Amino acid sequence: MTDIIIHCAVALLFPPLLLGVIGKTKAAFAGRVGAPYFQPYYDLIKLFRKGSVFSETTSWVFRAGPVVTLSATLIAGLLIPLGHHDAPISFSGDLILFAYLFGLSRFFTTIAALDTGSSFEGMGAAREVTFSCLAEPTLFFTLITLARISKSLTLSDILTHPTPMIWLASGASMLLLAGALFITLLAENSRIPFDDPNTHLELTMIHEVMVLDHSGPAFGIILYGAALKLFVLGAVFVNVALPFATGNALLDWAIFIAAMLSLAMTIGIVESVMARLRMTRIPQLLVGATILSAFALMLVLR
Amino acid sequence: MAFSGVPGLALHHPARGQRIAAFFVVIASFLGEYAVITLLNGSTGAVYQIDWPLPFGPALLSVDQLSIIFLLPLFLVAGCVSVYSVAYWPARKHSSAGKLTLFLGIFAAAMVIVVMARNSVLFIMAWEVMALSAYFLLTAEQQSAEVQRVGTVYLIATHTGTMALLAMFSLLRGTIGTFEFPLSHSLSPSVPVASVIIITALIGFGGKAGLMPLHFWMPGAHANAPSHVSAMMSGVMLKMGVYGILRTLSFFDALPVWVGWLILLLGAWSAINGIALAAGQRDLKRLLACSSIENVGIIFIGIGLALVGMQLQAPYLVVCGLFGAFIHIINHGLFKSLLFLGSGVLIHAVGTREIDRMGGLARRMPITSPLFLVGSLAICGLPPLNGFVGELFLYVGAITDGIVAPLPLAALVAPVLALVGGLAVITFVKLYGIIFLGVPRSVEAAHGHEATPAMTVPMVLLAAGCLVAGLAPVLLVRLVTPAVALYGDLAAPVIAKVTSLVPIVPLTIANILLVSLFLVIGTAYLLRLRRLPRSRGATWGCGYLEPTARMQYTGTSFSEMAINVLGAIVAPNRRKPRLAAAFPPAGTRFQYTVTETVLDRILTPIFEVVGLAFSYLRRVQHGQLHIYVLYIFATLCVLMFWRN
Amino acid sequence: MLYALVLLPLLGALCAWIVPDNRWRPLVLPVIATIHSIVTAILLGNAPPPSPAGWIWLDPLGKIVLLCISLLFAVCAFYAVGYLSYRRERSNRVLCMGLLVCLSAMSMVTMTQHLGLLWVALETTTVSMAPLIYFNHNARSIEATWKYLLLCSVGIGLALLGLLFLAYSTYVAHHDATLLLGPLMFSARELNPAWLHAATIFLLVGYGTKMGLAPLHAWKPDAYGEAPGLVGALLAGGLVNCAFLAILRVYQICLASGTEIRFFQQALLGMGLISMAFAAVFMARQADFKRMLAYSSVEHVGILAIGLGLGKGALYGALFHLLNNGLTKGVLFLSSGNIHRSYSNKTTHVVKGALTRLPWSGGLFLAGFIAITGSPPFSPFISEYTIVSSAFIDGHYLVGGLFLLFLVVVFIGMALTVLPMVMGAPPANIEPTDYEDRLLTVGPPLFMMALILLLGVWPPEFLVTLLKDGSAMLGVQP
Amino acid sequence: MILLADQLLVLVMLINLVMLGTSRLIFSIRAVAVQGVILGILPGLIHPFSGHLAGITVGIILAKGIIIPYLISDAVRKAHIRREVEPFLGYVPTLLLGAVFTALSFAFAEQLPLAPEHKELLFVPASIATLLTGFLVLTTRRKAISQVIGYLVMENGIFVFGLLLSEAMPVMVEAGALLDLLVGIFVMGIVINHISREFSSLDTSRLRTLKEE
Repeated sequence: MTDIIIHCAVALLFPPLLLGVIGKTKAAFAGRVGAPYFQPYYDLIKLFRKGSVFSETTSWVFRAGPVVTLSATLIAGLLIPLGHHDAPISFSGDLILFAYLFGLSRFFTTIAALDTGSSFEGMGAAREVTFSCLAEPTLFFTLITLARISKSLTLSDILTHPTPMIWLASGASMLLLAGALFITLLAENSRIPFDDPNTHLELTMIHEVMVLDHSGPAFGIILYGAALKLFVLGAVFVNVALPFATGNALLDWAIFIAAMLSLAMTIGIVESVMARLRMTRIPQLLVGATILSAFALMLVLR
Repeated sequence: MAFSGVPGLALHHPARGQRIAAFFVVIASFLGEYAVITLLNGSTGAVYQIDWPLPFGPALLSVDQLSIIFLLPLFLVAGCVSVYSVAYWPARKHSSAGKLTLFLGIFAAAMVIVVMARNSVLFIMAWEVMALSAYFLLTAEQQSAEVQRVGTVYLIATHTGTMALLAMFSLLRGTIGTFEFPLSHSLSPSVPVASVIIITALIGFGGKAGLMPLHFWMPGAHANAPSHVSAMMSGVMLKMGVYGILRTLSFFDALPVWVGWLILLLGAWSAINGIALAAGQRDLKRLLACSSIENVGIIFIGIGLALVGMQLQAPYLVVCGLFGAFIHIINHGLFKSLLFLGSGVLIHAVGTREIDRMGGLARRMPITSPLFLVGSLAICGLPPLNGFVGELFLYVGAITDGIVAPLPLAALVAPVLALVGGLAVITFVKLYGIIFLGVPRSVEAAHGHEATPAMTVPMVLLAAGCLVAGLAPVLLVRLVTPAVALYGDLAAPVIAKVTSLVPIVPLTIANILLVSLFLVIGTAYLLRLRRLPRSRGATWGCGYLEPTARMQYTGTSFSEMAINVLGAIVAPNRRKPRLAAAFPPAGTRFQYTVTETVLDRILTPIFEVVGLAFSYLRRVQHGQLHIYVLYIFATLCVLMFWRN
Repeated sequence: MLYALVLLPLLGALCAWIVPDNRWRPLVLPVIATIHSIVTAILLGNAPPPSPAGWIWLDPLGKIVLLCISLLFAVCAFYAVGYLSYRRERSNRVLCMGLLVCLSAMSMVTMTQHLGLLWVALETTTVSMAPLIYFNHNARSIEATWKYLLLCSVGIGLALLGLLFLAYSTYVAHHDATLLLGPLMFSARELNPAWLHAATIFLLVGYGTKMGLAPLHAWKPDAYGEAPGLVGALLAGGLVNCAFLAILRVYQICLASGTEIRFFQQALLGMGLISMAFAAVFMARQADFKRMLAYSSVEHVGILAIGLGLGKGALYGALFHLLNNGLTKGVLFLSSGNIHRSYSNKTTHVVKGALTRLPWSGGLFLAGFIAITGSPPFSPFISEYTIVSSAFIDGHYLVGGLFLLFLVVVFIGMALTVLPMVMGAPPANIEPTDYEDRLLTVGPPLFMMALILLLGVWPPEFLVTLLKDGSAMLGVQP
Repeated sequence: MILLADQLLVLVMLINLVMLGTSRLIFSIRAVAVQGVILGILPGLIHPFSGHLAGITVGIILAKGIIIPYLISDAVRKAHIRREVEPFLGYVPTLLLGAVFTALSFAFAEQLPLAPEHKELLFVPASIATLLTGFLVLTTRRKAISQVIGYLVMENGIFVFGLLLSEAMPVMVEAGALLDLLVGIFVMGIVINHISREFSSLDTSRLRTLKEE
């Protein structure tokens, strides 16, 4: 019970911090002081207080978009285990639901973007769906591989299953998986090298350009949803990459949060040392990731 | 027998008759549904025998669990469509309305008989009647050259398929010695012609079902038929092909494993290829037709999994595959008909099928647009709608097997489905977004109007079906369980054991949770909005101050990127112009069209070559009388010297 | 009673000759036809026993052909009244007389058991049809007539020689030479094989020419293409069936002889397949729809031959197909005649959108096309399927496969000709003609179409028994 | 008697060759007429006399010897043509072919077993040779008239064989056959007239409008 409460609390409150950490890291690399860690929270609070501007072209779809996205992401967040504690909702086959929930959120984000009738947002939507369509098989390959390893169909087992033994047993495939997962993580959350969250040229954006017209609480919801998504996928990655579990519940939570923070830092580092890829190169990278994960599956299946 | 009520609408006067006909169909469908439900609840379908004076033995009609799977959507769609047609194809506007109504009735009745026939000749007759009436339905606007062309292509395709079926049933007759269908699992595949039978069946039925590479007739035909007809054809008629294959395969008790793999591969190919084609379409109904290819592909993936499973005694595969296939059959009947009816409304309102000429219709069509959205979500297989249920089964089947059973390869199905799902999202985001959202891209779109209740009510019905089936998947499972039990001849406990693996109840919970969450956040958000100041302005043009409607992203440009990535599959025809002058860029336009590879690049050339060869052979008939006499003489000599 | 069938039409011909007025003369046809078909109906009910000399007997095979002929002629007769009302400018005396004489000869063919008499009657039909083909009196029709006349006469001549060989074979076998079917079949086993073989070949070639089996079919497209629609119908539905009956007689003898039948069947199979192939080749991109119908007739003659060649269950199909083909061809030729009248052209370059210009005739033509290409629920499907399925059942996989292949090619060829004709919008620039669909020009083919549908769904009891008896006569154990 | 019959048959075959050799239509018509007359005489030589026989003789001579030649020469007169110009195959080659065919027909006749009383008769080779000659004329000549003549020669060939069983044949059939032949030739004559009117020539190689291209 406590676990569930903690789970919900962490899932609800923790995500924006990741953004903060990433920002701080990047600032550090750039030799700046950078915004405080809790800046994202301030932003959110402020956004929820702001009034909003709607374009005349928009319809109810535009308003519904962020909401659906957020709710889908929340459910997804309830599906995954955090720090080796089972997820609140967990049943056999939930990994598919997990994947499809992201599909749902994507669907609504993109149609909300198209609702504005702006060519830039259309462009962003097109890129979003295309790239994530390429990223999807990767996710599945990884999940299947893990399922195969853990002989189970529930995310909780799948993700809490990895242990040092397994890393020793099938290290190669696990390594491949981790790599593939990380790439997917970056792509799905539209981070560098796929997309630059805080670029200023709409032509080069993917995710940011889709939400140009959202303002006020809606934009807040979107930012929060994005953070949540980062958190959820990050959690998956951490679970795979960090197979250590002490018996102690609270300790596990601590380890988990630490791991998440370090993941955020890693992302920050990656973002500050790498440059954004050219749009045309992105599909190649994604397909590469798919191949990695497929290879991992092969290794496990033989 | 309730089914025979369907042709009741064969009377065709102008408008009034149309109404009466529609009324009849609705009654008939209600009776039909009722009968089906009663049959579903235990009571096994009675067998009707007609002693016709044809030399093919008695004509048997009966209904078993397998038939029911197909009868359910058939009656539902038939009822909806007939109501819809009254408003969509009014007799006072179209002279062809009478003909259309007549053939619609015959069409539906023929399909009912197809599903019920237990005598191969009766089956073939009903089958061909169905195909022909479909031809007359889709050539309703026979004045236009395009309609004519696709009609001809369709007719030739379907008739060729029928010939394959004739061969197949003759072989079957030769094997079992009677024209009646053998009992299921009664034939051993070791009979010499078994593989030939299966191949011919695949050709004949697969062509009708739109299985690649025999799909070439479909996009054109579905695009050019009146929308409610396309709804019938795509929602129901394709399934007849599926039914045929299922029925044929059910005759054999243990099929060679290659059959399963073959069907699985064909299914996967159709799924990926079909949706990739769909992504590139500019024509609303063509797009829907291509996505039908995809869905049929998914169904066949399920069947293939099941067959492979049967061969390898892997109950997981069998059960999940069958469940997936059957559920998807029903679902596709629901949402594809919904979408086609919706497209009919659109065409009515805008007067074009060009996606790129629509836009901003959501606000002009407050009823149609949410319905269409439901359809799109469902067809993408997104929760909480029904499309997800079928796919879930397939996933679970594939992955479960990847884990426990001896057939890891099946696990590869999952990524394929994932890719298909992703592409489907591209396609339907484009479809919905470009058509209903943004600003109108043409004058017609600007003056689009909502349809009459007669057209919207059936759509509401279908959409409701999608929602209910999605939120309570247990209903679907309940519907198809008997069929699965019959088809895979599995014991109930096995099925129960496997289905327990598939999260039906949790899924329901999750779905409800999702919806409620959506409502909570939504209301919260709206309340918040109400309290905060709001203002309206133009869309942020990223610094460009006069954005016009023509600057919006079109469907073409939306899917251009995806098409580039998928170029290998869909082989688009690009027309890349060279810029006339660097500045100002003179009127140059870049465009690409996705081609019907099979039709345009393979079949048509073959036809031309053959035609040429024939025209040389035709020289034999040169009009020289004395040479003709010589022919006679030559024949005489040949026969003289021909010692057998 | 039987003789009435022969004499009545001759009487009618006489009347037609006497009646001076071009307008009233055609009315003779329906009157005679009606009586003829009534008599036929009675005879089908209870046929008289064989005549003492055994020359005249209406056996089941004859009954089937007679039924077909009588039906077809009745329909054509009513149609002729409507048709000729558009051709007032030309004297129709010869036409009416020719039709009636031909009818009497055809009836004679069906009822005689004496091969010589049968030959005479067939020759009569050939000669009496010639002026009808020439009805339009232009260069093309005269050419067609000439080719038809010469080729058919040559063929029939060969058939006569075949008959003589047959008679001589009995003579060699020290029976007294005869051409009566009964005795021939009785003594068939002792007949001298060499003479019998020669006779079979000559008869096959001779009657095959008349029937239009490829490659002996050369006269067919010309004659069918140039003759008026109803004459074409009678050629395709009447004469072909008479010739086929003659072939059936030969088949009976070969069957009785026991040794010759294998060769005969193989020859029939070969020629049948060749005919279908020819038809398939020639129908592709055929611009002249009447010629196309002619080739379709070649194809169906081929189907008949194949059915005969396969034997066993296929015989039922062949006999049934004889009827179906006759009726369906009737529908096609009559409706195509209407279309030809209305457009005053018979090439697909001009004829478009018939369904819009002539809803009834166009629709009938389309329906006929669907029927003739063997689609249910029309009766040709039943017969064709019977044939092809028995081919597969008896293990003639190659024949069955080729059969289906040719059917497909034929269908494609025909579809590419027919559909553009019927569908679409009629060209604007064609001058209007005085023809429009009326009861007399549309009713008869419509009636036949209904008949075809009926036969395809629920053939009447007596017909089924008739067909069964017929195939029993050809050696199928019922 | 038998001897005479054989000589007559040889004469028939010679006439065939003549027919192949000549180019003058009237001449070949007369030749056909002679053949017809011989055909009429022959049965009297091989069969015992009877009323039936007499009937046949008279009929054949009337039809083949007088009426038919008259009809054709009438058509010739109407069409104002005298001779067959450039046939598809020259005269000498056709002659040679004719000779070859005659030889072949002898060979062929050897294959077929005859009834003992016909053993030493030349009926079979003669008939087949005549038949082939008819075919030859039909296939090599241009003019419609000569094609009719070819057809006649063919018929004669058939009748030659028919004579073997002439008394076995019922009168009705024989009469019918002859009558049909007559009417046929009559119609052909009419058609020829029309042809010459339509095309202002009897050159059948002009009748080529009906064909597939």
